[in-house]
This record gives sequence, structure tokens and C-alpha cells, in this order.
Amino acid sequence: MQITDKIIENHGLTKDEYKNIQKLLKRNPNLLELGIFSAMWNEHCSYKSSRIHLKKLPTKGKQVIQGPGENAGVIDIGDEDAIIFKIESHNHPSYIEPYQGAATGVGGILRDVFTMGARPIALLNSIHFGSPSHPKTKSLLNGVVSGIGGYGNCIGIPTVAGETKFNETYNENILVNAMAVGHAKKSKIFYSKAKGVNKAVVYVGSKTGRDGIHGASMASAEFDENSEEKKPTVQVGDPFTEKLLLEACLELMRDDSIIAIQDMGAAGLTSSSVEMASKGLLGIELNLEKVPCREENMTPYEMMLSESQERMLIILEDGKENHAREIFKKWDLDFVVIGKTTNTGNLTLRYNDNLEGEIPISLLSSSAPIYEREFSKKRVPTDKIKIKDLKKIKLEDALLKILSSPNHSNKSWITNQYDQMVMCDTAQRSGSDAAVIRIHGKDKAIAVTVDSSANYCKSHPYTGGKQIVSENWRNLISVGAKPLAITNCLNFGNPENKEIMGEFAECLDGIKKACEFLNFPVVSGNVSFYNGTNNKNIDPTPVIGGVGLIKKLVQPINHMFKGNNNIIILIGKTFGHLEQSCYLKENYSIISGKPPEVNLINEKNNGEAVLNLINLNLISSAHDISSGGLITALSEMSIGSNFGVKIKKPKKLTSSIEYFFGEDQSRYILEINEKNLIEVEKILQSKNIYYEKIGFTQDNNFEIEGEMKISINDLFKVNNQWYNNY
Amino acid sequence: MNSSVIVFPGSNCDRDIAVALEKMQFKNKMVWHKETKLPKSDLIVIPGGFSYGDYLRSGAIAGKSLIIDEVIKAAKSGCLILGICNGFQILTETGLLKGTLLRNRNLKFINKDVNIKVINNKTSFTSKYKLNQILKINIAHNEGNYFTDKDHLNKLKNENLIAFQYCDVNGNISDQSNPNGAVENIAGIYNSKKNILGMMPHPERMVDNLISNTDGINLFASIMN
Amino acid sequence: MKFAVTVTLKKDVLDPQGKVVQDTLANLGMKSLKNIRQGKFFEIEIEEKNQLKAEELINDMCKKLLVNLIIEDYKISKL
Amino acid sequence: MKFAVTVTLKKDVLDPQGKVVQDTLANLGMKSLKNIRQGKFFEIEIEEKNQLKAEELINDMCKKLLVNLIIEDYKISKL
Ligand SMILES: Nc1ncnc2c1ncn2[C@@H]1O[C@H](COP(=O)(O)OP(=O)(O)O)[C@@H](O)[C@H]1O
Ligand SMILES: [Mg+2]
Repeated sequence: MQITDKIIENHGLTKDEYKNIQKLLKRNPNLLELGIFSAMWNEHCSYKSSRIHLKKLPTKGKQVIQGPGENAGVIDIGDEDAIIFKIESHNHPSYIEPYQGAATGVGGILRDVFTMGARPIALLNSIHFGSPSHPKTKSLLNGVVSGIGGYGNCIGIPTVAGETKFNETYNENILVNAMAVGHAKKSKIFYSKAKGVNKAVVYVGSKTGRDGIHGASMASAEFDENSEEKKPTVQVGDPFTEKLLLEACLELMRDDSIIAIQDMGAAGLTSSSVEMASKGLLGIELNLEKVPCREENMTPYEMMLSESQERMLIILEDGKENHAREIFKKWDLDFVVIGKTTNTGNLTLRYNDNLEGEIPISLLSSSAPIYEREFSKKRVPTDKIKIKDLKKIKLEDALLKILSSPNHSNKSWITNQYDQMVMCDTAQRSGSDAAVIRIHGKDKAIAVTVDSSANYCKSHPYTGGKQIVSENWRNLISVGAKPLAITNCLNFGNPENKEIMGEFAECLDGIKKACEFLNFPVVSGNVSFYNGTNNKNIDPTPVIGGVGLIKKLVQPINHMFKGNNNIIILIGKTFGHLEQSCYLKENYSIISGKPPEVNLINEKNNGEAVLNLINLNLISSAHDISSGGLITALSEMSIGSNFGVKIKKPKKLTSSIEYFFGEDQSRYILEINEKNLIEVEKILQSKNIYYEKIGFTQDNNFEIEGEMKISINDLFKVNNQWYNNY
Repeated sequence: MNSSVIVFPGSNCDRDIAVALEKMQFKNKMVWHKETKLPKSDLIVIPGGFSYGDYLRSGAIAGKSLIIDEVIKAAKSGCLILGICNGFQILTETGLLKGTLLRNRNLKFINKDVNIKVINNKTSFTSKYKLNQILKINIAHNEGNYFTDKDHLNKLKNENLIAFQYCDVNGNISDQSNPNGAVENIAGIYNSKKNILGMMPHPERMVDNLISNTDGINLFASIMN
Repeated sequence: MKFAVTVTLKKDVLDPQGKVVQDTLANLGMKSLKNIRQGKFFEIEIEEKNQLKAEELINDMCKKLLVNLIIEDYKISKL
Repeated sequence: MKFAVTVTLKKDVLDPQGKVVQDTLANLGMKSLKNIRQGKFFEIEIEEKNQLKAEELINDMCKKLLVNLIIEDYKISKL
């Protein structure tokens, strides 16, 4: 077949990239080979625009067993235990078919985690939708939420945390990021690096169909009016089969049959075989007529590029074939030896003994293009908001407006659709700052959470990047966990656009800075570019997924007030930073100015002090302050608990609006029983922590002296109506 | 006491129930669905989950598996059988319990803690509870909307075969305290001989204060008695 | 030979799905909608030349697995 | 007027349910079964005397709600 310009374009390759392929191969590729190049060289698999920036991220630490470069990151939580986790995007498929897109997103990230030997113990997600008034938003929300639940519930892994946001920047391009967390024994971690020649390459799992062909290139292209045409590539998830695959893999992993194992994710058989061979500096030969197919007459091209779900590739030790086959048979799954490792360094593809294609592996991996794309830096915005110039809104009205807004409303409409309790180790379900999952059969636990702050990142990417890592850190501290490491999903617009590339580079600088300072390394992640339609790009939305450790779980601490007449302490300084705040956005539709600055020294000191107090059992409840400021955080602590508050207005106050709604960073609210107060103050003073005693808890009413008083029942109602009315 | 937990492809609360049983001092065995013999058991549990993905109808395909014939035999000889969630669905598909579980009336999966009331405390499963005691138990299902015909419903009432009903914190049984649309707020039922209990709520999730509460413990303690 | 099997809930069985669909359609402004009930549909291909025998086989499948006779009715038709 | 709508998965789309049902029927001894695919079925009654208009309405319902056009095909027939 003649490779025309049109074919090259349809494969998402530029003319220069094609010329480079010809040069590297020293000949023209055939269509199968071109398809393979396009799959491996697209943005999604090759990280061609992001790679030089990702290198900057701190990935090391005493707690890190495996950083980026494998299917997922691995950290040490003491004893024999390791935690394996990663986050991944499934934005484009979810926009096209929300239920299946989200479901297969969950399925895909689970495979990344159990392919390394972990039993998944928690699922999280970060979902961003367009404005609620946009005609598509409601059905996207419904579809995505039931898709996430549908997959996780069926396979039986609790979905325990996440975030849900609405903003018109996602009108034409929603974000669906899924994170999976698993537990493994340190001595039983499996990697994807092939070793040894002539080893059996085994295909296990579901059969291959025509679904998802070109999915990886779809994830690397902007949407346009013709996106509808790409629909047939949508994959259907089969969580039941994944459950079987999970159990079969974990069963096989009990002994030492496996040399290397890799899930078939984006670009399916192509990327999994290339990745395993490339890491082992080996060749791989596949006999494609052996591939289990669902449809008749599938071509080698279709088999190599199919993104059918629930499949894995395994390289087996000699003599283990029958043993392994028995296990997969028990679980009713296909198990076929489809090839072997070689010493040629080539990807060799045969179909009924005909050579269909042959490409040196290194051309697909290490010779893949790397772009140092141009980028522009962003200045710190200087516009200031003067409260005095704005129409006055009563404090109470402003608070109710925030609490009833889609972004701040209670999310139980969503989380009630997720099984949060299956596996019986969920000690803190969704709703608090982080979820807490006990390690099965032990008395330690991990805390997990995901966060993003797109408007901060849009306004000033560097500060935004720093802020989001810090917020994640704070959330883990708030449930009494020592933050250990993060995974990140970097959702950005078109990297060929200088400003977008600038947002990317600078966000990463900010992330790097915070991670380094807080000893909170990045162990895995994913980049999703081209989030936008017709040159309208989304706001930069890096999503951070963090994991922390609770060494001994006595009683999980959360954000809900526990008693009457307890002292409320505010940790950290309040300056009243209103630019980019939720207050201005919800009440005045103003989004301007710079995001709040993060002082990493304060961040660290405050956080460590809070963690210390929690570990000493001196705290009844804790909550970090984020979007919506102090008053929003206080009301969140009341809603759902049986207690209100009585807060004194601070004396040196310039404006109560700034004090109560300012989004200054590094702050926490702690509830303390009177009997612990002396001890707590002693510790805070000894560590030079700035704090204020701002009031105490009381029955029934949420009260700011001289400003507002409302019953906690009313507060609850206001906070719980939006989803039910939408 | 000896218990057996039947494991189907797609069961996913099998480990949870095993942990609870062992905690309550049962000698427990896991039984794979392809097996044709049951170990000697005083209690057989069909656990929750999504056997066969809930494809076709929840519980339908598991209801056809090899081991089910053994379960039916055991049931006839008086062995205690407990079906939780998907296990309840499977029991109705095999005919061991009458009625069926339709989709939740809001067509959504529901996971939350709900209150249920102990309607009959004179059975092997509930003797340690007080009559009308209100429990807080977690539910997690797509199809928990119990339905049965009038005759059977009357029989359930007349012969005191309703095990639990959904209620509110104060014990009121009303439409508002009905999470899924089940007829008469039914959350669990017995067969006529009361040796088989099917229930949608998950008692095995409520045996540990660190995770939830201990309202499920007395179910297992009753059986142990 | 190819057959279609449609499975519907019996008249006196509550159909939560049908009801929600009906309400939603009404909300979408479909005023003339009187009633909608949802069921399942199977397309079955079997290797059997004799139509009578084939239908018997399909009937068997329905009774043994595809249909819950307590709450569902079914209809078989040749395609 | 009454209509039947059958909704089936497009040809190349994975049908996890159909597969499990097929395997189960095979295990139950139904050897001659070649293929089974599962879909949805709707029985719709509308108040509209004009058949053309009625069909248009039903078509509208399918597109707006009943069918996921991305992965499903549908067929309307008068009852
Ligand atoms: N933003 C990021 N930060 C750190 N590591 C990243 C990031 N993006 C990707 N990686 C790492 O690059 C590798 C390849 O990523 P990816 O292609 O998403 O994995 P997979 O092939 O398993 O889907 C992974 O090890 C991943 O953890
Ligand atoms: Mg992977």
C-alpha cells in the first residue's frame, strides 16, 4: 500500500516525523509499521512534549522503592509492606461516551497497579465538568459518575475519595482522572523489564476486538466538529473479566513464574510488547495468528493497535507454562503463548509465518521524538480587588451562596453511588480531607486524597503548582497521616501553543519546588495534553494524588466537630487574600489577581506541628482551610456533625470579609478539648507556630458574634440541595 | 461451628464475610463454585458481590452453578443458609427464597448506612437482638428493590417471615426511610422453615468499631448460639 | 437459524426502569407518550435446520436461564 | 398506537453480558448455540393516530434517550 500524505496525517504524524521514520528505517514503512510508529510516537505514549520538563521532578527519597518509569510508583510503608499507586486521565473517551469512558479509565488504572503485584485497595477520582448550565454537563456528570461506580463497585474495590468541580473552561472538554492504590509485599513486586532470550510471551485476559483502534492517537489530538466520527473507537469496559484477571494474576504471582508483566493499556499489544523488550534491551517476536480475537478477519494492523480492555502480556520463566495455564483456565480466561523474546533487538511480527513487519525496538522507544517546545513565562498578575468598591453583601448571604454552589455542595449524591466499604478496611470514607484505608489485617493505615486548583494555576502557574502540592500535603496531615509521596496527572491544553507550554513548564517548576521542600516526591503520573476544542484550551489542571501513612490507627481523625464547648484554634496567619478566591467568584463572578502565596517554611512547620498534636491525641477534629476560606471550613466542620460554633470577631480586623473568606495558605482549624489546651499551647509556642483561639463549639447554632447566627440544620440543608435539584 | 462461604467468579465480599466469621470463632472454609461437594457445615454463606458481573440478572447465572445443587440439598436438610446482598439475589434465583430483587427505584447504585428494624428475633439468626431493635447497617447494591406477589407477601407477614425492614433512626417504617423501593420496606426475609435468611444489608461490614460499628455482630453471635 | 427473544416484566410487576424512562421522556416534552415498558432482547443464532426443533431449543434456553418466569414473560420470533 | 423498539450493540462493540450468557448456556449443555447477543427492548404506547408522525416521535425518543447511538443500533416496529 502506498503511504500517502493523507494516511500519514490520519495517523497523527507530522511530515517531518514521517521523514524521520524513513530515515531511521532506511526504507518506507508498510501500513502496519506506520501504525506502530504512530502509536508509539504520539504524545500519549512518547511524552514528546513533556519529557524534558518531567525530568525536573524530584522522584527520590528514603520512602521510594520505584519512581516514575514503571506501570506505577512504589513506596515503602514499613515492615513488609509497599504501596503501589498511580493516576491516569481518560478525558477524551469520557467526553465521547461518559459511562464507558470513565469505566474503562478506572479499569485501566487498576491494571497498572495490579500488574506490579499489588492488590488494589482504593480508588480515587478527579472529575471536572463544564458549567452546570451547559447542555451537556448533566448527562456527562451522570454518565461519568455511574461509569466510575459501575466499574469499581463490580470489581469490588472501594472508591473512597475524589474531587468534583464545575467550570466553563471544561464545557467542551471534561476531565476524568482515575487513581488506584494497591498494597503489595515489598519482596513481591513485579516489573515490566524482559529478561532472557527465547522466553514465552503470553497473552492473557479478554479477546482482542476492533475497539479503541487509534485510541492513543485520539488522546493526543484536539477535538473538532468531526470528533463524532471517532466514536467507533470507544471501548466497553468489562469489570467482571477484570476481576477474574486480577485474581488470576495475583494467584500466579504467588510463586516465581513471572519474569515480566505488563498490562495492555494505550496502544495495546504494541506498547506492551515494545516496552517490555525495550527495558530488557531485547527483541520480541509475535505470531499474530495466535492472538485470541473476538471478531472475524482481524488484520495484524488491527490486532497490534486494538485497545480492547482487560488484557495483559506476561513473559514466563521456562517450564512454568502449564502451571500458569491452569490458573487462567480456572478463572475462565484466555491464555495463549503468542511469541518469544529474541536477541535481535527487533519487534518482529509474523502472521502464519509471513513476515508482516519488523522494526528495531530502539526506534520506537529511545528514538521517539522529543520536543523542546517554545514557551512563554507568565507574570504575576497585579490587579487588586478593593472590597470597598464592591456592592456590599452580608457575610451570611455570601457564605450561603458558597455552600450552596455546585463546587462546594455536599457530594454525597456522587459518593453514595460508589461502594466505599467493600473490603472492610475503609476507616474514613469520602467527605473528609482524605480517606483512610487500613492495611488489611494490620493496625496501620494509609491516607489518600486528590486535589487540583485550576484557577490558581491559570493565574500564576508557578504559585499554583506549589499550592496544589501543599494543599494535598495539608489534607493528608489533617487526617493524621505523614505525607509520603504523590502521583500527578497533568491536564493541559495544546502544547504547540507557547502559552500553554509555559503553563505546563511553570506549573511543574512549582510542583517541583513544593515536593522538594516537603520531601514529598513524585513516584508516578500521567500527562494529558490537547485538552481543548478548536484552539480553546482548558485552564491548566494538574491533579495531585497523595499518599500518607498512619503508623498506628487508633481512631481516625476527621473534620467533624466532636463535642460541645471545645476550643477552636486557627493555625497559621490570616492576611485576607481575596484575589482568585471562591468568595469573589461565587458572589461577584470576579476571577482576577494572583493566587495566594505559599510560604513553604510555614507550610512545613504548621503541618508538622499539627501532625504532632494529632499523634499525641490532643485534637478532637482537624480541617485544613482551602477554597472559601476560614468560614467555609468552619461550616464544613459543623455540617454533618451535631455542633455549631461561636466565633469571636478578631479585634485588629480590617474587614471581616477578608478575614473570613481570604484564602491564605498553610492554615488549619483544630478542635481541642479544654483539658488539652495548656498542653497544646505549650507545644505550639515551643515550635513558634502562629495560632489564634477563635472561639468554641456549641449546640445548634453556627454563630459569628455580631455578624451572623444560623442553625446547623439550615446550614446542612443549604449545603445538601444542589445535586438533588440539578 | 463450621461455616462455608461459596465463592463465585465475581463475588467480592467473600473475604469480608470470612474475616467476620473467623472473628466470631467460626471454623470457616471457602468453597469454589465448581466444586461438587460441600464441606461439613452448620452455616453456608452466599456472599455479596457481582457474581458473573450481575450480567443478565443479578444472581441468575450463579444460580445455575454446580455447587448450588449441594446448597439446595443442605438447605432441605435444615442447614442454616445466609445470603447477603448478591447472595440474597442468588437465593431468589434458585427458588430457595421467593420473590425477586428489582432495580433500585432511583436506578442508581446505593451505598450508605441505613437503619433497619429487627422484625422477628425468634430465629437462629436474630435471637441475640431485641425485638424491634434498630440497627445501622451498610447497604451497597443496584438491585435491592424487593418485590413479591400479594399471596407471598401475606404469607411473609402472617408467618412472621420478614427479618428486617428499613426504617429511620426512630424506627419509623415509611416511604422516606425506604432506600430502594422495596415492598413494605423489606430488607430481608426467611423461608418458611426459617433456616434460610436473605438480606440486602451487609452485617459483615459492621463488626469493627474502627471501620463502622458493631451492629452486625449479634447476627453471627445468634447463629453461633 | 436466527431467533429474536423479547423478555418483558409481567403486567403486575413494578418496572422502576420503565417508570424513570417514562418520566424523563415526559420531562423532555414528549406529551403523547402513554406508556413505556422496558425489557430485554436477545438475538440468538443456533445450528439447527429444523425450525420446530430450533424453537424448542430456544424455548429451553429461555426457561433454563434467560427468563425469570416468576416476574417475566417472553416471546420468541424467527428472524 | 403501540411500537416495539429493539436496541442492540453495534457489531464490533464488546458485549460482556452476551458473552457470559453464551458461556453459561454452553455449560448447561446447549451445544448447538452459535452466538447470542443481548440488547434492550421497549414497548411504547403513544397517543397519535398518524403512523408517520408516531414513528417520527418514537425515533425522537430513541435518539434523545433510549439509545446510546455511540455504541448501539436500534430498530422500530409497529405492534
Ligand atoms: N507527570 C508525570 N510525573 C511523573 N511521572 C510521570 C508523569 N507522567 C508520566 N509519568 C511516568 O511515565 C511512565 C509512562 O507513563 P504512562 O504512559 O502513562 O504509563 P502506562 O503506559 O502505564 O499508561 C510511567 O511510569 C509514569 O509514571
Ligand atoms: Mg501501564
